[in-house]
Amino acid sequence: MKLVTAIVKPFKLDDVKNALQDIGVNGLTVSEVQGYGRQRGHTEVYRGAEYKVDFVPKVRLEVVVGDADVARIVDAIVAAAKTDKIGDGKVWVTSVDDIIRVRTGERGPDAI
Amino acid sequence: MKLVTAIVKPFKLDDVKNALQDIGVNGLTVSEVQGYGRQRGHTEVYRGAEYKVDFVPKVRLEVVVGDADVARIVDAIVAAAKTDKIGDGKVWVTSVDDIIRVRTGERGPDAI
Amino acid sequence: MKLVTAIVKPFKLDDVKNALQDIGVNGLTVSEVQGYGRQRGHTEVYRGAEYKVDFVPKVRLEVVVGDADVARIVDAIVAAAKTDKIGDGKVWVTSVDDIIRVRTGERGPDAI
Amino acid sequence: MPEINGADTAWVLISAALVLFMTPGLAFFYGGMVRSKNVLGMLMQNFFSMGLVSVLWVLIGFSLAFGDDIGGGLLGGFDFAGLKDIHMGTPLDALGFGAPLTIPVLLFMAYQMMFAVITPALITGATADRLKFAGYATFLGLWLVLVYSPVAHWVFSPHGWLFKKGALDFAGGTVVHINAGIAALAVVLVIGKRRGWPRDGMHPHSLPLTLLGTGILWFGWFGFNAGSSLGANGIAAQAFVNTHLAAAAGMLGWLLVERIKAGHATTLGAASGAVAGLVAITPCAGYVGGLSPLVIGFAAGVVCLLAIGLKTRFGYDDSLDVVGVHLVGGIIGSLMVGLFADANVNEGIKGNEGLFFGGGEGLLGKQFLAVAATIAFSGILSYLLAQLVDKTIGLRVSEDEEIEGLDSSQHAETAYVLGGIGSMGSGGSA
Amino acid sequence: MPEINGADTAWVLISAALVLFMTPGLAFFYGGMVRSKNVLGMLMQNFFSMGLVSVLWVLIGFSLAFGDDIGGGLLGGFDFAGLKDIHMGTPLDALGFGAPLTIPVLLFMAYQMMFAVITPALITGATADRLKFAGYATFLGLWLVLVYSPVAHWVFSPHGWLFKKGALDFAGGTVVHINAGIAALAVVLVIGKRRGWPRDGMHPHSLPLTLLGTGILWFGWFGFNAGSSLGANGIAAQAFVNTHLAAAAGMLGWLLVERIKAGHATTLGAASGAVAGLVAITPCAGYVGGLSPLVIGFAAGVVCLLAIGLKTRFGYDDSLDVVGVHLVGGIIGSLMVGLFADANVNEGIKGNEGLFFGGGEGLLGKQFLAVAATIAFSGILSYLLAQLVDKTIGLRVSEDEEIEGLDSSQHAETAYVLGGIGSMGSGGSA
Amino acid sequence: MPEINGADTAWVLISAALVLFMTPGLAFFYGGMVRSKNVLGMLMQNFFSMGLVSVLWVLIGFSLAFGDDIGGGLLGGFDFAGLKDIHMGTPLDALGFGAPLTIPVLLFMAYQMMFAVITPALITGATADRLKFAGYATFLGLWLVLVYSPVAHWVFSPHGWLFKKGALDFAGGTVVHINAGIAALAVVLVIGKRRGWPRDGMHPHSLPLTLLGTGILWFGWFGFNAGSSLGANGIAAQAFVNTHLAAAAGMLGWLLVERIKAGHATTLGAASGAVAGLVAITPCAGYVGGLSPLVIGFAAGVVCLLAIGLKTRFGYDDSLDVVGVHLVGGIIGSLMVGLFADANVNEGIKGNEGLFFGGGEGLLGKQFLAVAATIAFSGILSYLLAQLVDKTIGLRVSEDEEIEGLDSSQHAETAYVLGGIGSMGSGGSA
Ligand SMILES: Nc1ncnc2c1ncn2[C@@H]1O[C@H](COP(=O)(O)OP(=O)(O)O)[C@@H](O)[C@H]1O
Ligand SMILES: Nc1ncnc2c1ncn2[C@@H]1O[C@H](COP(=O)(O)OP(=O)(O)O)[C@@H](O)[C@H]1O
Ligand SMILES: Nc1ncnc2c1ncn2[C@@H]1O[C@H](COP(=O)(O)OP(=O)(O)O)[C@@H](O)[C@H]1O
Repeated sequence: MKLVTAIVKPFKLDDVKNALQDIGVNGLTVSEVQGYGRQRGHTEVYRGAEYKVDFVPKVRLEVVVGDADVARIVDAIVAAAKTDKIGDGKVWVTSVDDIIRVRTGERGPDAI
Repeated sequence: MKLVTAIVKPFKLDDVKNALQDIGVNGLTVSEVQGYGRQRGHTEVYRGAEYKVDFVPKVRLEVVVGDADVARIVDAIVAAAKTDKIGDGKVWVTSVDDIIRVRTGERGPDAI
Repeated sequence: MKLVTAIVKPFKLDDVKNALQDIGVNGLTVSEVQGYGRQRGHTEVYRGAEYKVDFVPKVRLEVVVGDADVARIVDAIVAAAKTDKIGDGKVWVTSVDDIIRVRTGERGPDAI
Repeated sequence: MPEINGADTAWVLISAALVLFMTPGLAFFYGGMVRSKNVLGMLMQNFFSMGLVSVLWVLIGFSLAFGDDIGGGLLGGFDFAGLKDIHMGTPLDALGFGAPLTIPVLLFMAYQMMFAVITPALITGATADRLKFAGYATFLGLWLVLVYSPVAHWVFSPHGWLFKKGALDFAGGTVVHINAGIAALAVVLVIGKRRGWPRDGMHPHSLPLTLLGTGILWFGWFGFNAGSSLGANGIAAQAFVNTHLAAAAGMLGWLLVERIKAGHATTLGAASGAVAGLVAITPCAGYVGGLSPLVIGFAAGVVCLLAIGLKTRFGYDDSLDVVGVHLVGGIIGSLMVGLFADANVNEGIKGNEGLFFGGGEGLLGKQFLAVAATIAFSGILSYLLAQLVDKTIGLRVSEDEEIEGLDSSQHAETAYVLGGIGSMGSGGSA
Repeated sequence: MPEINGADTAWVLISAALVLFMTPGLAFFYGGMVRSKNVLGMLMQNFFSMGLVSVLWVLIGFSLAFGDDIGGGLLGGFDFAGLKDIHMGTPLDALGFGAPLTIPVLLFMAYQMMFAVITPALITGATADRLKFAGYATFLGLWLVLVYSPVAHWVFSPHGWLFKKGALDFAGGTVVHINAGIAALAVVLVIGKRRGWPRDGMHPHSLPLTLLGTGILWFGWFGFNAGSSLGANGIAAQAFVNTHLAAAAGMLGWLLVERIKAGHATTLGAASGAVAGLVAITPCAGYVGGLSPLVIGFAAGVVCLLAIGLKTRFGYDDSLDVVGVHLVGGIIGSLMVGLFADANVNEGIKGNEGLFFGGGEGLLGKQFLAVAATIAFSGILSYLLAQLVDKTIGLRVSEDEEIEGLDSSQHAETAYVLGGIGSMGSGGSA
Repeated sequence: MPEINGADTAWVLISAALVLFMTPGLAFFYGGMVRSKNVLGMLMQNFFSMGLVSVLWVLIGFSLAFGDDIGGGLLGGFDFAGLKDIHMGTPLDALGFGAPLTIPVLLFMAYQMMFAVITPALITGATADRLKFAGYATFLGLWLVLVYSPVAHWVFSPHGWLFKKGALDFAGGTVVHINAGIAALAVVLVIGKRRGWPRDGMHPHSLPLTLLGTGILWFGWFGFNAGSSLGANGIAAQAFVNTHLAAAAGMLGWLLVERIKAGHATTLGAASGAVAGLVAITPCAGYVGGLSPLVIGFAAGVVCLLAIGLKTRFGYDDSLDVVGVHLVGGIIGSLMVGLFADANVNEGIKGNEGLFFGGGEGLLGKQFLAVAATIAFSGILSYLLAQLVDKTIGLRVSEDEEIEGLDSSQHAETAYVLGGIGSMGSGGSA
């Protein structure tokens, strides 16, 4: 199994979630993160002075999936999260040795 | 070494933490996440209209452990987090190449 | 490629980020986490009674890097995050199978 | 020669302060309902009215509203522009009311100023999350002078044509609520919906902030309604009681329907119902008595909640329901005057009682007229002003700015930095 | 024939508004102390009292409290039910006070209404995080009519038996604080502890919100105590000074003990100590002078903090310490009247002075009686009412609902949506 | 024998309450601007002043300020220490003002107490994020008695040397704003900069909280300025109008410069500009009229924003710009009196008019003197007191405590626990 981790723009979360739902993903975990990258942060004004804020709000998705589904899922995320503007984010894949469903104790693919 | 990642119900965090303490785990990292899965979100009412909220608050634990301890730790988490209700969460295990303790520069198992 | 994950003290984030910038890292993702470890939490007073808070605020950095850069990057983080006080945190390394840049669809090292 | 009455002055002084306090209250009431990336934009739009409108009011607004009539009771002249002839020595009968004021004319001007400040601010609830600040500021100034002042003249000035006709509006059902409510609809039709509405939820980002606003509004409304008696007297007491009871009944009415309709009584519902009741009682406050405020408030709570459904049916994005609450609530109240106005409460209206209290349809007709005139005038003019500003300066932000949020795109600020990360901005060049 | 006094009317008008403002203040004071999943539940319980209690008050509560006595000074009749005979024309001596009122009777009714609103709201601090809304709403209505109105009659009405006996309660030490405090204990005994108490910390989710509530309460308390003189006079000034000094001394007392006991002076301690001082001075406000308020407030700050320890010792979950602060503070204040009441401050009590100011034990005895009677009556009746509601509608939420939190389970809302995620609700069907 | 005037009493009662409410307002204004780990520390420093200063004021401060002069108009005596001779029976001419008071002397004492409470609290904005609580508490008490009381005596007491000289300060330009502003600079020079300043951004953690504070301050300032007429009269009305207009113009001035300078009009700018205008109008409020307040407020808004740049140039960390806003704004206002004071507004100053209103440079000279004297006395003494406390108890926290934040290190509390995790504290030992 694989863990697909995606960093996307917050306002794209809904689209990504729906895209994954459509291809049968029935579970994922998201969290709020701050990103630093080519997309520069914005400038803030504080009592007439300007400050550079380096971080940009992003959303982080984690989906554990069976090996067979990785490609489809990555593609779905990329397609849904794309705005063609800098800062669209990254998707990376890592290997998962095992996964357990707490409620049932099921292990491996069945636990997803 | 392995990284054990667990998604559990927030009100179970204390129990899980204590269970891990009891079996000698002396470090872990937690964060607040939102989960989407079989456990459907709840419905909210906004000025007489109803809205479905898809995400459910969860807590995410990360524990880096020695290979030998993985099984015990996973079991301890599952046992402590279980409510037998849908939405209890997942635990997954990934491999860690190396770990360093910032303070001392120790590497590998000693750094845990 | 590797994913370097670091748990550091919040007030060190700026230093770590700058250190990574200096060695040419041009992207990373951070999030707020709570840590439990040797560094004991603090005590709070609530209407004359004392309570122990077990968790300590930490910041979590994730950087996906090419295999060649791992060592330099880990060292840079450790050097920048170090205060020699307990609770300085951990840095761990895991393997990344693949990474995609959402905007361009680039894969692998080019996507970093 | 008439004398200033200290007690009346004390009461109107604090009432004016209370009405001023309502605008921050409104800012929080609205601000809590928007998403966190737009809260500063909302607060700014409201606070800015305290700045710009106040200055315009003394320079020209007050004069257009309360200056000598330029004809037909349609508009006041420039007599008082720049506070000319409005100072400590101004005779108490200078404004031409039937009886001379018992408070300094300067104080009357200040009290009215607070009404002028909050009225256009009410509009910002409908246009939440998408106004360009420069465009808003321009619209705000134009609207105050060209829409608010004339309507205030019609109804509040003794020279106004509706005032002369005998239409009753104790504290601003037409001038404030209908006026702002219809303007809100007009502007919304010009700028269109928020991106993603109605598909996305757009939940309130901080209901405690909204409840804070509600508490301040309720508190300040005593100054708004009971202060409108311009004295510390029995009518003030009656208006005070009516205001409170209508708010209470409005809350109960809204919650009841919500519980039946959606299965839950919500805190936002409690807040919204109370405001609906307060809106509806505003024109009635000094004219009705007994248990009438319970009927008026309850009706407003129920009807306003139902009226909110209209926006989804007709597809206009009245984001925080200014139309549903202020336009509809204002109409309810203005017409209720025609039913419940009671000469035993306010002998000043003898011969002009409401239908249920010995009067005929006469008053009700005048109230209809006042409502219709305000809707027509304010609706049309507000629409044209919005179009004008939109075509020139631009009244709406770009899509990117809307996605980014008003706080960052319009004001270069972040509302909340609760964790460690966001505050790590560096540099700083004074 | 007695005349309305404008100055007194102005002062009581604003005082009534201030007291109303205290209920939102209380909501934030409590709301900041609960966990974020229960804050709306807390705010709702308080705001709802502004709705339901106000309506019940005019329909029946005021009449039971201030109507002609039905015998023994135990309860008022139905004379004023539905505001019958309470209107602008009501003669100023209609309520039977020794001297006729100098303000409209209608205003007196409104001022008392605000006391009726906040008193039951005080109870919600003890029952935090676990009340079922429908059960709470029912209890609230029953308690107001069956417990609050009678006790108000005893002490505040000239026909009341404690009033006649000469027991002194300037602004509600017994009627408001002891009454609510003992009721809080009774309800807590019926519904039991919060899940996880006392093992889990349950830290306040927003102390700034609690401090906001504290600021509003302190501000509003001037209307509560100084307004109780029902006029803009020397006694109002004295009550104003006493109120402020007791709050200040209460804060210092609490912080001192906290610093000694736990090593730190906390902001919650500053807030709690000030409230303790305000509670204790309430019955004394118009009867004591000089530096007495410093003694009274300081004592309250110290004793209330120590009294809070009782709940862990005896194992009742008085969640936000209503018993420790309002019951204990109310008792302290009511008895302090028996020690510090000074006829030079309030000549109305000549012959009924406190022990330290030329009186004997006489007054102290009456104060004991008033305290005991209130505790017995309110304690027993509140317990029975809570049982009744619990057995029928249910007064406590299920365990799942408690874990989920009141905001979501009772009101289908989320208090804060600060990040992007939570607000991603979809659909929406008006 | 002079009589208490009810109307004046009613107005000063509510004004005193409004001024008290300003201190929580200030706490939120400042609290929102600091980082979330220091917000409780800031709130505590302000609320604590409501406790400690109030007690010290009645024990000694009021007497030193308004007691009979001990010589040269420099300081009052101990006549009124512990409220000796200050009670309900105190004759209205006891303080030696030209005309006897028309309100209870006890109320005058209370009204002045609220000024004493907020003035030292103003200082805390400059020293944000690094004061040790015990050291702050000590400094607060010493400063109130040794710095505030004398300056209040000079200017507000009829026996004061500046009062006698004819320097004008209607509501505290010198006593409150310049006094606190220069003290802030002095303390900052003693304790040094925040760790990381000016390199790190240190963004405000909650601008909505800051705007809440702004709303409360604006509201309360009506009591501060219009209440200073000590009566419900024409001058109160004029002061009310001036206060509001200066705030409005200050907001516009600040935003204009900000927009030009940095490209955006910010909400913090709107708040800051309004406060700058309010500060500047404070000494002028009862002496100027017409459109003068617009000029005064606008000038303050522009100049204060520019003045803020000084701290980076000179490298002193006046964290929340107390120097830039209160010292500079206070100086602007105090000098503006010398230009705009108008005897038609306040006949009491006939023969002492401002330069633009028929007077010569006479008044302007006196104003310069008052400004200079206050700066010299308060600046030097505050510096010495800060040194004294720093060398003994310690006035600044350790670096570790500063990194940890004041909330946790000084008060053992956490301001916000919005998610589930932080609240998982366990144990709890009452
Ligand atoms: N090497 C990296 N490791 C981890 N996260 C990264 C890395 N590079 C970029 N990111 C994340 O992806 C987001 C977008 O990257 P950015 O360089 O701004 O735009 P783009 O991906 O379009 O080139 C960043 O905000 C950050 O959260
Ligand atoms: N495939 C997945 N990848 C990552 N997280 C998941 C996945 N499936 C479920 N989760 C997480 O586990 C939580 C519980 O899953 P859910 O399906 O609701 O209940 P259960 O695990 O009892 O079947 C979800 O809220 C989500 O946070
Ligand atoms: N085994 C672990 N797995 C995951 N995170 C850990 C682990 N041990 C420690 N941490 C994280 O590192 C932080 C610092 O660890 P701690 O033991 O307190 O200090 P140190 O690393 O200096 O020994 C903890 O707060 C926690 O967030």
